[in-house]
Amino acid sequence: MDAIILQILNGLDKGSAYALIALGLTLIFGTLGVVNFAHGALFMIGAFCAVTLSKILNLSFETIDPNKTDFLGNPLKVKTPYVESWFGPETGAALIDWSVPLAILFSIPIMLLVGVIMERGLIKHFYKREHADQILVTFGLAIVLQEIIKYYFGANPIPTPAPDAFKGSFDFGAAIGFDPNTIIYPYWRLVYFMFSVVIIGGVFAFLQFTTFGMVVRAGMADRETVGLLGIDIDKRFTIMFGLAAAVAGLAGVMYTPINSPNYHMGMDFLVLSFVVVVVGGMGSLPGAVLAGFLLGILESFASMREVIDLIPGINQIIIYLVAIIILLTRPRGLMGRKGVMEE
Amino acid sequence: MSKTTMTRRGVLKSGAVAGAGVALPTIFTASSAAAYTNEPTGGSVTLGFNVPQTGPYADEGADELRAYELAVEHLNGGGDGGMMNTFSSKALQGNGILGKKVEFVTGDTQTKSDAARASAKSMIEKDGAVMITGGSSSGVAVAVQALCQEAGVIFMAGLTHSNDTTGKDKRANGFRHFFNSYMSGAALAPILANNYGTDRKAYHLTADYNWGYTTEEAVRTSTEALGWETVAAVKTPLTQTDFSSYIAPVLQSGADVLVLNHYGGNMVNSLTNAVQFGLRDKLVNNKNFEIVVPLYSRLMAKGAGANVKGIYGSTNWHWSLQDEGSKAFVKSFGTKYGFPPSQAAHTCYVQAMLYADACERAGTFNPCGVAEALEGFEFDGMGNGKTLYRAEDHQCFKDVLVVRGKENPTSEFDLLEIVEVTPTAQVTYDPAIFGGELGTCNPGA
Amino acid sequence: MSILEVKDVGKRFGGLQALSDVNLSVKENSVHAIIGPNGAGKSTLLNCLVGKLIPDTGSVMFDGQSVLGRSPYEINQMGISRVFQTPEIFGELSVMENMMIPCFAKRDGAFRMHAIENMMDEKDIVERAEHMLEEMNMADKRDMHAAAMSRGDKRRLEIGMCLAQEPRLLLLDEPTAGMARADTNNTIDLLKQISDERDITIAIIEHDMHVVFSLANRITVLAQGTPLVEDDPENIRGNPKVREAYLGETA
Amino acid sequence: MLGLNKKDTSLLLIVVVLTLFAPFILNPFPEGSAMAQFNAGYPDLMQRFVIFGIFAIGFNILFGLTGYLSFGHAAFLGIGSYGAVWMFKILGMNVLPAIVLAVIVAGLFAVVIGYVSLRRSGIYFSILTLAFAQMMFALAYSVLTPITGGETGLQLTLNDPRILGASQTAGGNIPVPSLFGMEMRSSTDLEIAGWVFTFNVGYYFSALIMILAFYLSIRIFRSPFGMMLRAIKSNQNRLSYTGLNPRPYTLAAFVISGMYAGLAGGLMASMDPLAGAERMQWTASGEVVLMTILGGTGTLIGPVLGAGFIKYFENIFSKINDNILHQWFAFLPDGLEDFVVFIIHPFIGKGWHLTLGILFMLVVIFLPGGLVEGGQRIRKAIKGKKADDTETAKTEPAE
Repeated sequence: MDAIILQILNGLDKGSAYALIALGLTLIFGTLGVVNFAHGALFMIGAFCAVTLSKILNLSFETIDPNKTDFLGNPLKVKTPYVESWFGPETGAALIDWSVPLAILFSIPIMLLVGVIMERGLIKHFYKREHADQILVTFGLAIVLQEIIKYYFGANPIPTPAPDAFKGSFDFGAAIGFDPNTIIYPYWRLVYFMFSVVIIGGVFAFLQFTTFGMVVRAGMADRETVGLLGIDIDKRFTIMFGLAAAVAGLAGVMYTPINSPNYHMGMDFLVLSFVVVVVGGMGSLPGAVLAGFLLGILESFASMREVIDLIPGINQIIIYLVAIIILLTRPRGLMGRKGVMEE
Repeated sequence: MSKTTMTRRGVLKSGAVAGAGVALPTIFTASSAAAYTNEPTGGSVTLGFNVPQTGPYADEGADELRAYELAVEHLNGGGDGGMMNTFSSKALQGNGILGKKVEFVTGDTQTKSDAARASAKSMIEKDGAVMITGGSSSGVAVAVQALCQEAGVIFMAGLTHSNDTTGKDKRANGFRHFFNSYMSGAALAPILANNYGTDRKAYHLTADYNWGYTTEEAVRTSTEALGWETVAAVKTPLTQTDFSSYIAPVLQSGADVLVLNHYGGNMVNSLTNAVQFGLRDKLVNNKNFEIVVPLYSRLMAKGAGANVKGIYGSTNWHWSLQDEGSKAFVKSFGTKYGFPPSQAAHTCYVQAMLYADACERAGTFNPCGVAEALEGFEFDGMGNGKTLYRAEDHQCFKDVLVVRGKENPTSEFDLLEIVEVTPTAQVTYDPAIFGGELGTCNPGA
Repeated sequence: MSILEVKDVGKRFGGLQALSDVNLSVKENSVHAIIGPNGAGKSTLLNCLVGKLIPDTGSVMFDGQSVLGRSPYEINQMGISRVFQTPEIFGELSVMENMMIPCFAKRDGAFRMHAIENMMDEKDIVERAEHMLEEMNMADKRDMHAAAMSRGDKRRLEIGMCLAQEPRLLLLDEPTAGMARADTNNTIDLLKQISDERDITIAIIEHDMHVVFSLANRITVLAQGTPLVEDDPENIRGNPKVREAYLGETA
Repeated sequence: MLGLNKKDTSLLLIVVVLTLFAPFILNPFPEGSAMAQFNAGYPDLMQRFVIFGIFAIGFNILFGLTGYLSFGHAAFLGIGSYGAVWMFKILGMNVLPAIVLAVIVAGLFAVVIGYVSLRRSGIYFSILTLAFAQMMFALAYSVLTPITGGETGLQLTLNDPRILGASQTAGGNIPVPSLFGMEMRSSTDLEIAGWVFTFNVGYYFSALIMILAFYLSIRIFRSPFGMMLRAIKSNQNRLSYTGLNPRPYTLAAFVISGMYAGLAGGLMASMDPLAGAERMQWTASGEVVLMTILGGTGTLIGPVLGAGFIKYFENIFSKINDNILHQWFAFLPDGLEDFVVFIIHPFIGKGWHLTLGILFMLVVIFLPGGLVEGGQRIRKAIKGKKADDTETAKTEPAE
């Protein structure tokens, strides 16, 4: 029982990353009709926004400590971050410690800009082209983006820890009456889950309750008619692309303490996030979110030792298996509208 | 039509010089006078450095390449000579190998066995490399080793830790300086028992491929022999990035030690995740919960950041070793590049030196001669104490380091501290236990 | 003798009863028009005949055989060809190739693997396709990309492709929708000619009364998913119920 | 000739000439010269050119003709390799049975995967094929290790039975793949003045098979079957209403292209008897997509050119390093030289992925017809200029 609760909890957490990425993908597909293979790269760029901020905060000047030696036996150069000398050691250290949450603010304008540039500079020219062309050009873009990141940051993962306040884990089991230590979950992952719920809620609220959102939703349903009403739907769609990029970027920023970011983390998520979108139903926002959480939970269960013992290798293929089954039995996905991308 | 098994550019390069001297174009087919593949006949000899330049191990590959460049510099008499001064064999003169200037070509393995073989072939066929070395994974090492056997050149493995490389997949033309899973287990187990006691319940997470299997097997066997119990062993996909669903159930199982049989990106992520879960703050069975990483790499430990603190593992070599050889190597590497070398760099440097030395001692580049010179070769002064290149399986036997993540690192390189230098005798095993057949050396021609 | 018998057909989409109790009988060699105001269910009915939709109730018999549950290509092979509202042709292929495909379908059935033969070596197919192009007055456009032709030519090609299969029943879905008057008249003439010269039945769904009364010798009026009347054109013209259905729509 | 029209015959002849004289064409620079860096005429790379050419030709039969974008085609290549290596292990080192088995096994897998995947079209089809291939890759790398060799790949050993041959050579080595005694790896060198040309048995064997495969693909393109496939891409709806069942046509195309991939996989194993799982990874499938698009989707020769282009990039371009750059730009003033090298540096050597990605994007954006379209445009531009020169400009007839 506790094992199952634990895996559900874990699945929700895993799923929140999937849901955030799939949400952005679906926003782009639903509004612009573009299949964006570079969306994983946006997630990765978000993560590297956090890395960059942490590097900026850690910019240091060197002083020579004659009492210590470095690996060559020379006097050791001690690095002190500028922020520590400017704001005092304590404030400075706190700033560095909180670099990931700070990176949220840092990354939003960057991601919006990246998104808008990408849409205006490239994606715009592909609205009328086939889905295959869209896939190919964004795939090319994804390669280019990740190689650029690799050029500047190297191939190795870069540790970007969460603030010390979020170290360790919360004992759920003890809180709800199980034995202690049976159901524990790291604080930061809980933060991630809540963060994603807030973002998802925010996006839905934005689409539901603002005039802007209403126009966009109308545009998703019938682009031409909205265009005929004299509304500049293209401009709004551009902003939506920026928004989707920002969602992916934020998902990336917050993900950095969970796994040290590296240049190929976007590609790692790419295939998976497409499976999520397809399972949820192309173009359905609630579907994407639901499928994200659902696949997270399924993946968690498939990685249980008891399950692997029963079906060896199931943890390797569960995601693809689900995708195949859904596509064959219900091609419009869990919540997709009829007719979207169907034969 | 004469048949050759591989093209021999070495011959041809010199032939080209001769050909150019003739006024009319002469046409002739290459004779099979050469005794072995890519026999160098000019004033230089070409070595092939096959390292990952793209893909997830690119940084490790870059460090290997730095080491090779340093080795070539030293072999040709440049720099401060590095380990050539501490090496017990004094055959190397600093005038290249057998008087020929050492040149090198590089290839990109991409950490894929296909790509690695393609780049190795290109270096052998196009550039006339007489020896291939490098690599950062066992899959690649085994694949390239088989290729070199077939092509008739020597393969000096880089970073490869699987038992298979000199076990079931060993080849007569292939040599490994790096240690293996078995040795990791044998070296680690006593230290673990000393520090954590003999009454421990271990939970293994194992990368679901050959190297993971052999490492799990090695650590299990050696810890169980000292009284540990293995509660569970769960295989994780290579492509896994988030290990939370594998780590979450660990505490419920009643285990008090988590062994992460992961390497590279897998290791960084699984260790980060495990520490995130606060496992090490927990008390299970009235003991502190512990995490073990059988194979450490400093470059990868860097990716895991502060999470490595206090965690035991084994490593082939570490720059903080205080023997003369290590000190000399760290000094020349550090002076040239500004940071200390990794274990991958060390192994690659040593392999290049050992190869050159074997050629000198054999008096030939012929793979069979070189292999003979390396087989059963005992040496010292290369950083791991007295070392034996065992004839039966072409595996080096030397001291193995047990290390621990340092609590208070003084620099970004100072991540691991050496806990124990496990003597060779303790990690030596019978070559028959892993099966496989060495075969006979293949000179190619 | 009726070639197509529709009995008690009903089709529901969610809350909308698109068709109910549709009975229809198309006589062999007649030109039968199905008319009705927008949303009367004309297209739904047509889709039920060609296998794109399966009706919830009732039966559709073609030449004594049920078409229900068969795929569009199977129904086509039974002898029903369909012309679409906007011409559906193979835009990336040449006009000649467009015409050859139905000839292959006629000769070889739904699938035959000739992957090695050169298609231009199939003399009978080439001859037949060329003959059809001549009949359609398109021989000069033989090597054009089909997509590059005018809309009228595309329509002509599509009809020609249908005829190349020698269907027994030709279904047309508003064949003159969106056409200029001159093109419309050309199409009327073409269809008249087809009907006169060939052993073929034509069923036509049409909005344009001019087209209907120039061509049809039998008319069914559909309103709100049900046939209102079925009669000769002269009688339909004066039928008050029909007027009401149309006026009700326009009012 | 050979049942082809004049244009196709000349295309085939061009391919024949190019492949037969590849050892000359690919080694345009004398040995030992600075430009020898760019020579690609060594056996391994030449073999790869033609083998990946076969793979891309086959992929183009599916993608180019029907428009179905398979993102899992590398799986069949992997299957073919495994089949061939098993044949070497069990039966013997003759390449013919190995290649035949590779084609058959890949074909069987293609029937099953195609049957299921072709129930959907568009991006759904792509994701289905991707999912199948990824499943096969994941399983081959892990739980199927006893059959596939897992991480280290499936290799020959000295203890393989090899019923129709020897387990070991007299010298105690593993025998090498051969065709009735002709070893695939044996080569002959020809030297003319400073130039060296290598003729390799394996290359010519693969080249011969590629020419056959190319010829077959021309026949398929010009056949009624090929026309039906193009019709499916153009308007599947009309095809159904013309009494034709698209499903068996697409399935046949899928299986044929799967068998081409199996053939390529079998040949790869014959040139180099090892089969690794990462051959089946989705990035490998992506590579053949890149090749086909880069060369020109739906054109006959495009995929071959694309395959050659990418393999050249991977093997030659990736080896250029800063030292070589400095040699090239040595004529510039020092500061400028360093600057130029600094600018170029990210794009060469280990940055070849970046350059390839940019090139690929440029092709998709500006040259949807790939290299072939590029060539046509250049030819047109030259022709157009000539026409202007002679002032006999006439309007091009609409295509």
